Amino acid sequence: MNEWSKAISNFTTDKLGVSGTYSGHRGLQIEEPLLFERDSEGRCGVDLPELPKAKNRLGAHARKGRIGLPGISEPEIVRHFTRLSQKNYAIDTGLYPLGSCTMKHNPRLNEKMARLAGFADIHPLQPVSTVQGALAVIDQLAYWLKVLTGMPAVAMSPAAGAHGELCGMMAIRAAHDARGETRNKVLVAESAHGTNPATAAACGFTVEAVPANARGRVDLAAMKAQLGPDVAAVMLTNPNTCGLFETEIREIADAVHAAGAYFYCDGANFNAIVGRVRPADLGVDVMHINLHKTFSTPHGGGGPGAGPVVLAAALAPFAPLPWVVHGKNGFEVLEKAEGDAAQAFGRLKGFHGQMGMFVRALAYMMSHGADGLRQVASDAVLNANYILASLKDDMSAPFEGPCMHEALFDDRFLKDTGVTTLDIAKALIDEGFHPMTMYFPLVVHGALLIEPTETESKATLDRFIGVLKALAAEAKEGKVEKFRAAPTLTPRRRLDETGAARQPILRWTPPKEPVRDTAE
Amino acid sequence: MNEWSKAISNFTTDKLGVSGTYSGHRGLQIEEPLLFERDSEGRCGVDLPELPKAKNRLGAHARKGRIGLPGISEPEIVRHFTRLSQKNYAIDTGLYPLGSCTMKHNPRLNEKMARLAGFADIHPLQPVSTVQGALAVIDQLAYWLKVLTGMPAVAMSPAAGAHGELCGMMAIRAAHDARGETRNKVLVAESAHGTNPATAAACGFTVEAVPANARGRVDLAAMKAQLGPDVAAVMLTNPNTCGLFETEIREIADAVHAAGAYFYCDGANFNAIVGRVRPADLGVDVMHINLHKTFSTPHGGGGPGAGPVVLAAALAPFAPLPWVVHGKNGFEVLEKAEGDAAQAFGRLKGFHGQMGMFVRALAYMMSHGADGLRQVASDAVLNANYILASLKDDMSAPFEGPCMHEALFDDRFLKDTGVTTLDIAKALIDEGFHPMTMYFPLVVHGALLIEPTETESKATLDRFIGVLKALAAEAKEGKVEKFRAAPTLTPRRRLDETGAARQPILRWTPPKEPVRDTAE
Amino acid sequence: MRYLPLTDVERQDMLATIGVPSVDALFCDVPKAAWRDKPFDLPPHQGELQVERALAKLAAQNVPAGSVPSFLGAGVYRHHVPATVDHIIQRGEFMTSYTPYQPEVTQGTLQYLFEFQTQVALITGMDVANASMYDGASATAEAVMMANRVTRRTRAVISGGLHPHYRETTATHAHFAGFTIEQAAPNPSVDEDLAASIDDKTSCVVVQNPDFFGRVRDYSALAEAAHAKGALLVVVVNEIVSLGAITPPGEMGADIVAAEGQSIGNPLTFGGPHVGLFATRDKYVRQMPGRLVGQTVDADGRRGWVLTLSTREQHIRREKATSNICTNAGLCALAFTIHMSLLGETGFVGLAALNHAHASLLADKLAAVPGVTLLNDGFFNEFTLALPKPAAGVVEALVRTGVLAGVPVSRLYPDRPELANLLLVAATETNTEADMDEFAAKLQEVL
Amino acid sequence: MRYLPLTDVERQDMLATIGVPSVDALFCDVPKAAWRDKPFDLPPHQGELQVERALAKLAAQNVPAGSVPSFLGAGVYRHHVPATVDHIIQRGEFMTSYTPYQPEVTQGTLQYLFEFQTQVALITGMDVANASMYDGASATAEAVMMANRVTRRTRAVISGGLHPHYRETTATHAHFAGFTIEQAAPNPSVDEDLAASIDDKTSCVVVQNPDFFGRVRDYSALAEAAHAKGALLVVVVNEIVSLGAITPPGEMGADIVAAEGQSIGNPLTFGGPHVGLFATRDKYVRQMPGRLVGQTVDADGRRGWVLTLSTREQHIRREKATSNICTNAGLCALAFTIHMSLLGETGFVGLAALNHAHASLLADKLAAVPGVTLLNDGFFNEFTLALPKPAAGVVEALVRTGVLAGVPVSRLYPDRPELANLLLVAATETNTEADMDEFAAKLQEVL
Ligand SMILES: Cc1ncc(COP(=O)(O)O)c(C=O)c1O
Ligand SMILES: Cc1ncc(COP(=O)(O)O)c(C=O)c1O
Repeated sequence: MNEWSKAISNFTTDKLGVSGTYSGHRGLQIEEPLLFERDSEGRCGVDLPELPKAKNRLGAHARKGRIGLPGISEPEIVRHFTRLSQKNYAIDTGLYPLGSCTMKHNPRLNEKMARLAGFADIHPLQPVSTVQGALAVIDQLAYWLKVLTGMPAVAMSPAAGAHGELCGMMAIRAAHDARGETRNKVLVAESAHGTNPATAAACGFTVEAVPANARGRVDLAAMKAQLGPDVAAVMLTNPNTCGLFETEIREIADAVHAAGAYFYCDGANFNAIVGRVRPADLGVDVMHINLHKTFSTPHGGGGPGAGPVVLAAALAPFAPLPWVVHGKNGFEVLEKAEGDAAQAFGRLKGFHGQMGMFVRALAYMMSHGADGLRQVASDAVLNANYILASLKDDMSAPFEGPCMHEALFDDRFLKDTGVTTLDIAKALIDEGFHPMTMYFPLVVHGALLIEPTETESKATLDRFIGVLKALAAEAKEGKVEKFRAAPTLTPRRRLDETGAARQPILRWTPPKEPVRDTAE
Repeated sequence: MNEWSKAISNFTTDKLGVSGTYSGHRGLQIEEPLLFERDSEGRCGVDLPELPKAKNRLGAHARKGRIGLPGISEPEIVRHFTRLSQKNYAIDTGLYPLGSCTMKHNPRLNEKMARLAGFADIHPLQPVSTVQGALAVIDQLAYWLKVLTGMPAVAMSPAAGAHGELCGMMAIRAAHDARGETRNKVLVAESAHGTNPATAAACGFTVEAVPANARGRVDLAAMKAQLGPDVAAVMLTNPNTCGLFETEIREIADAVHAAGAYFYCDGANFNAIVGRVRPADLGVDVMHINLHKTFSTPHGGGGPGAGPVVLAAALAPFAPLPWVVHGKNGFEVLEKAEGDAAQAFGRLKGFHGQMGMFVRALAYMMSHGADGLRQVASDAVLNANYILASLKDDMSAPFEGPCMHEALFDDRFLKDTGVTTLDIAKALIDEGFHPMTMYFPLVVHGALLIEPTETESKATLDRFIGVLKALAAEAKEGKVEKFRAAPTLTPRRRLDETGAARQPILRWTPPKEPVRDTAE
Repeated sequence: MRYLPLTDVERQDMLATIGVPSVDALFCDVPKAAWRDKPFDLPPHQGELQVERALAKLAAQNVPAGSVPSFLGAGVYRHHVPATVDHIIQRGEFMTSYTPYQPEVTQGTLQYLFEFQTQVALITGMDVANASMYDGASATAEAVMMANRVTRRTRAVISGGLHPHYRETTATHAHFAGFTIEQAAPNPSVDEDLAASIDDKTSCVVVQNPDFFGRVRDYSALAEAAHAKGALLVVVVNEIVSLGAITPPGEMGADIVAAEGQSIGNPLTFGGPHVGLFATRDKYVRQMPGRLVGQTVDADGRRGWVLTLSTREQHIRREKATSNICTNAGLCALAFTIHMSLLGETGFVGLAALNHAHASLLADKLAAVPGVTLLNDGFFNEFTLALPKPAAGVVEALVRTGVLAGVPVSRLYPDRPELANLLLVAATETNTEADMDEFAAKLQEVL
Repeated sequence: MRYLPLTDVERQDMLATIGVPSVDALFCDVPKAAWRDKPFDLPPHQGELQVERALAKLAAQNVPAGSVPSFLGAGVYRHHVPATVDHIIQRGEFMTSYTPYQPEVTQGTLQYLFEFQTQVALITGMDVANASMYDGASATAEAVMMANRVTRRTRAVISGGLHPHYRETTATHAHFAGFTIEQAAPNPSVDEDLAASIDDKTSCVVVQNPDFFGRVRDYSALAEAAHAKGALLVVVVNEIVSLGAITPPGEMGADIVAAEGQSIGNPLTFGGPHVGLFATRDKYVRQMPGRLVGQTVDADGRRGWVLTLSTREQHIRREKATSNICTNAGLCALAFTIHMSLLGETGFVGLAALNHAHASLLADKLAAVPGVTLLNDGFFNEFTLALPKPAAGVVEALVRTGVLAGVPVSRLYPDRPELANLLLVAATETNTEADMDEFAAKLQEVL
């Protein structure tokens, strides 16, 4: 008897219970057990070529005993994962206004390009003469990033934004070290993403928060007071995580530089200004760029990403290995700290960075061009302000004036209703929308951060706005139960996160005694 | 204002009505308007290279006025079709036991192979020297089909089963003509698929039904009585549409031949015997094979298919053009009725047949091999008999003995319950299963024809069987309302088919006066 | 075996439930004389790696049109298909679903077919279109048979400009279904006048626009002539992209349009599977072949779609059906629908303009080659050249230089020596000017 | 522009709603000095056709490993990935979804990550695994930092058999995070004994199995030695397929396993994106870096999954987090999960056996070439050859004959002349015997 039969008991011991059906399925919403519950000994989803006769050289090191992987046929595998996918919300299925994550359309052209054998089927250690096209992609992408940011250099290897932050902060420390200066403190904006302080700590810095002012920007005076000979760098995000442009950013940069520190800018929100404003013109010394946000490389389920880091001249020499450079016979790769790369601070990952993401990002840039990228920023900002203007009377906006690419609300409009930011998010799920980012940034109470991106139509925004107005009204009318119950239309309702953390079950383990076979 | 806003009124004028939401969406079940309701003038989902200067040679023939196609961006298109897809049931999402349709797993390897540039990007009229690989695919597939059926020849061009029937019946008429015989009648089994009589009629034959006997097989005596000098052919399906093997098939063939007629076998159900029994050994003269059934080529939404026709020696000379033959410099294509192909009866479609399907079918055959194909038939028959045996006491089986690849039930088990075959089908939908074929074949009352295919696991069958037992019990308990209401969990509930036929709306037309914008 | 979920243990359990000793016992109805114990003389099963190697080797024996400058048309055209199209048609919910017999769980398929029908009706300028046919050739034969039903007449007049394969397919049906066809000779040099051949036994006149030789014509007068005699005008379209640039059949008075839809959304694939388009006037709907999707409401009053007017079809009407077609070209129709919706009004019109401009450019370049004459000056994206020697040989010579030069008319009209020197040449948005110059230069060399 | 839905009319409407005259007005907070009116000096937007042409041209300047006999490994291995894998990871619901912050509408992602965690735990023989890291190198550095946290010590002992990039990555982190590492010299000829270098300040010993030179070893004794001193054993795996054939780290007493998962489900892609695997013992879970998915129940009591133990993570803990990682390798982890589930027990073990057999065959063929010696006889699918001359030159010479011969150790250890003649050679199921013979023959020629 097969584990999947047993697994049925996971959702139909109740019989016409919760699901209302015998199968546990509900029309097109189909329940699916774990892979391990579909196991049937001896079944297999692949057919391998036969084993040639050859000397076995493993001897005593040969694995003994069963691993415990389930045996499943290909048709079942396809069905398993297809069914799982249907339990997901995604950009392809609807608005995904997750603030700070820039969930924009991922073009299929980019997928096609990344799969060309010339890119997908090359080994990172092939002789460089056989990968000139790949190095050209890195070089061209680097060129676009340098022109768009106005910075002279870029480190391509970081695998994501936080990895880029690490790269940037290491370059800063290396630069100070090179000057024989020891500075151990880093000032991080109060509203910063968690990766900023975490990164600074990972580089051995102590972290000090820079407060925000009433306008949601960095408190310049306070920051100046915090600056000193022990400060290695200041980490800010611009546009910041409140979706606001740091109006005094150049004064900030000047103050940071005057104090002998470097200005790290978190570029996660670059989508708001790409093609319109160059970070170099704002006094930025180093900034990471999330290719998986601004440049639309897909990162399903949480990754992969790519976080190239643009560097000012003073930090460029310390960029990590490898470097792709122009040599006499085409492109060369510097993989050792010598020559031009003598001061490279080290290495952050294996090989040459996220080539698969590079191809996609380059295809995206070429498709948009200079004119299109400028329009990207314009439409992203326009969409966010349209939402802000349309909802500011129904919800509560903590700050005055226009926003950039995302609209921030706090939970004052829910005061005394008994309804929370979380409840609004869950009610949106029933309405067929992915919720906004909740409770971040921390500088406002019960934050709701909405980033529509430029790839959403006005009609979709109108629909979303209409629903939020209606929900806000219902909250004020005190329909608390509805909100507490939400979501009610999803494959699963609210999940017990506290319970999950109290006794963590982090993997499947074979059931002690076999579950009763309920497949009749 | 954009049509999609207008379109909202299609499902939310009711407000928290049917849908229970403001948006009309229900969690992950998202409503989607027609493409034409998403129109925004000037928007476009492609960017074209710029127009070179060139002489315009259309003159007065140039199109005037707007076509009326909607302007939609790529992100919206991806979302539109992704959402539509989510309203479908498919093999990839669950059991699809549609009798007579052989809805088996469609391997992705086959999709990958069909997309190789060497197959997908070749023009049918390229010099044959540049398409030798394509002709080799046709030749190899033909070889497999000939060996599996034991027939000496095969016509590859038919585009589907019914097209193959046409091909076969035309070959039969051509053969009679060649002998100077005029025979205008075709005997078709009562239980035959509708395409059989329709095909015979399309070839100018008059059709006479051959009755079935109490065992669900052709009534041999009756058929013999119907045979005569005016009968050109007998069309039978084997295994027949009751899922039964025609036990007297060789006697039937002998009688047909004795009467100077030909034996057309509908091979739609070849999956039951592939790799185990050769139609040639049953006395068949001509048979079509649905590559999109037995050989798993996908036919989403109703096609495409491919219906190669295997022919006995007597009919082979009449096979339609083109013929792929071995020449001195590799493969050649005979596209004219001369030489070996002098007696070819004509042509059935453009070019050389469904190459895309040929590649997939060949990949499928090579993957299974002789041993695997034999196992395919065995497992298909085993699965069907397992269902028959498991349900025969809960439902009513019209015929005795084992079945082949599909299990047929009639509606006697619903007698006096007020529940119909249709109701059972709709209740299955709520349970997450695609219904069986309903009300076909016509030889039994309220037929329920279940074809699981070999790519379903025992666990899935157990689940399906369990649900059908429970539903049969509920029907007998008289839970009529539940059945009448079903399905209740699907994106749409029962649809008004009568109304649809009474005043057909077969296309979208621009709304007379604009619908109120409900997007607030 | 990776595609088979049953294990031997399970097979034994199931046989026990059934109450037979072996699977062979389930085949007891098979006549002994037809029983074979040994497996067939064919290779054993293989893994993906091996199947891929074998098929990739065969694929490598072909010359992909995209790998060289290529100018073939004659009913199949190489266009750029956006990546989105192939991505979406491979979604399992579309690709592994079948004819939408159960509307509650196939609204996705039904809605896109309804959208497909609408798109086809819009671009052809007709009232209504069906959910697809096999291809343009079979659709043309069905059109004639439909005209026969509508007019209760059995004589069709066929233009010399109709694609030869379409002519042969129609002639084949005529021979077996027992209606007559009168075929005008193919002559690229004269503008045939078919009005004269229409009489009161004529069910329809079948013309193609642009025709096989690339000529674009106005058939309004012919439509009137046909209607005056109670006959229908059937207009065939090979290159559907042309409808973005030229007057649609509907505006010329066509009663039925039969077309090949491959150009939109579908690759060359050696000629199949492609997608047949079929459109007509409202009044003839009940004589149409093929599936039709209609709009309706569900039990809750919400808009939805269903297959409708199926009383025309074989599964209901059997020998009295309007056609024997069952499986059609659903997935290719989806590709068509997606590509067409990406194009939209501006894209479709722009694509047509681009095709015309490229062909026009190419015609000028080739006509400039000594000894080459351009036969028809009014064309869309394909035209006919008269060469100083047989076109087949020229094409063979050019292949050796790495150019797929077009289609020699003799490939389709082998028995018409008067057409032997004619070469059909097509250009689309995928041809660069460099490709064109290379073609012209090499043509000059080989002549 | 195809990716942008807004039309100018809509933009105007929206500006009116907002109450500003122009989009520029929304950028009023941008300092004038940073304001640029002219667009950037970069090419304008292009259609798919043009972008495809440009990138296909670049792709054509590379030599795909699959187009020639290829034997490179050194941390990245060319395996056959079933078509199903790439098909499913491209489903929009997977590919265009992000970190599952809202569990009610991301159960699909959460369940496969839970399945991924389980698969990784099973094959490594560990208790628990996380939802992925960037790659093997960064996972190794994180493992050392985790060991430092667990032991409250700051000195790591690193094997000479650890992949050079992993060593450099760890050393870089050590330099900046302020912990010390003691690195043994890479020496393929001696079996290093690290036990001696463990003292009471040692947080962990880091070894690789099979090691960089391909050697397979048993580290049980080292584990005991480490544990005796209160240190942890970190085992790194480059070629995850090896775990189908050799004793897993968990059975040798490993406390942390850091591995590269590319071999299962992921193409070479020039080295990225790949997927880092990270597994440990239950007792250390709260010191782990990265995301973790846990099982729970919903409001109706039905089983479901959520992200859990996030109090370890940066978005909650900020500077006190166990790591700064946020975005990880989700989609590559999905590819891993699908491929691994297709393989299952028999497939995974069979694949490993096939790899070992192919490598063993190849080793015999190459060792037979005069002047070539096989350094390590106990290996999985990769081994080290000593050549009579510098390996880099030999590889260059072989490339010119159309063979990608392997990785010269000098590519990764440029400053170690004693390793200059060493060549790392790998074989997988994708290498045919013909490839191997060609390699051997050509190697003999160029030596
Ligand atoms: C503002 C900000 N900074 C940094 C990051 C970290 O980027 P990644 O997730 O690519 O590591 C994010 C991503 O969520 C972010 O929103
Ligand atoms: C028994 C039978 N015969 C013929 C056909 C017609 O085949 P096709 O749909 O491929 O034209 C079918 C398909 O439904 C069938 O089931």
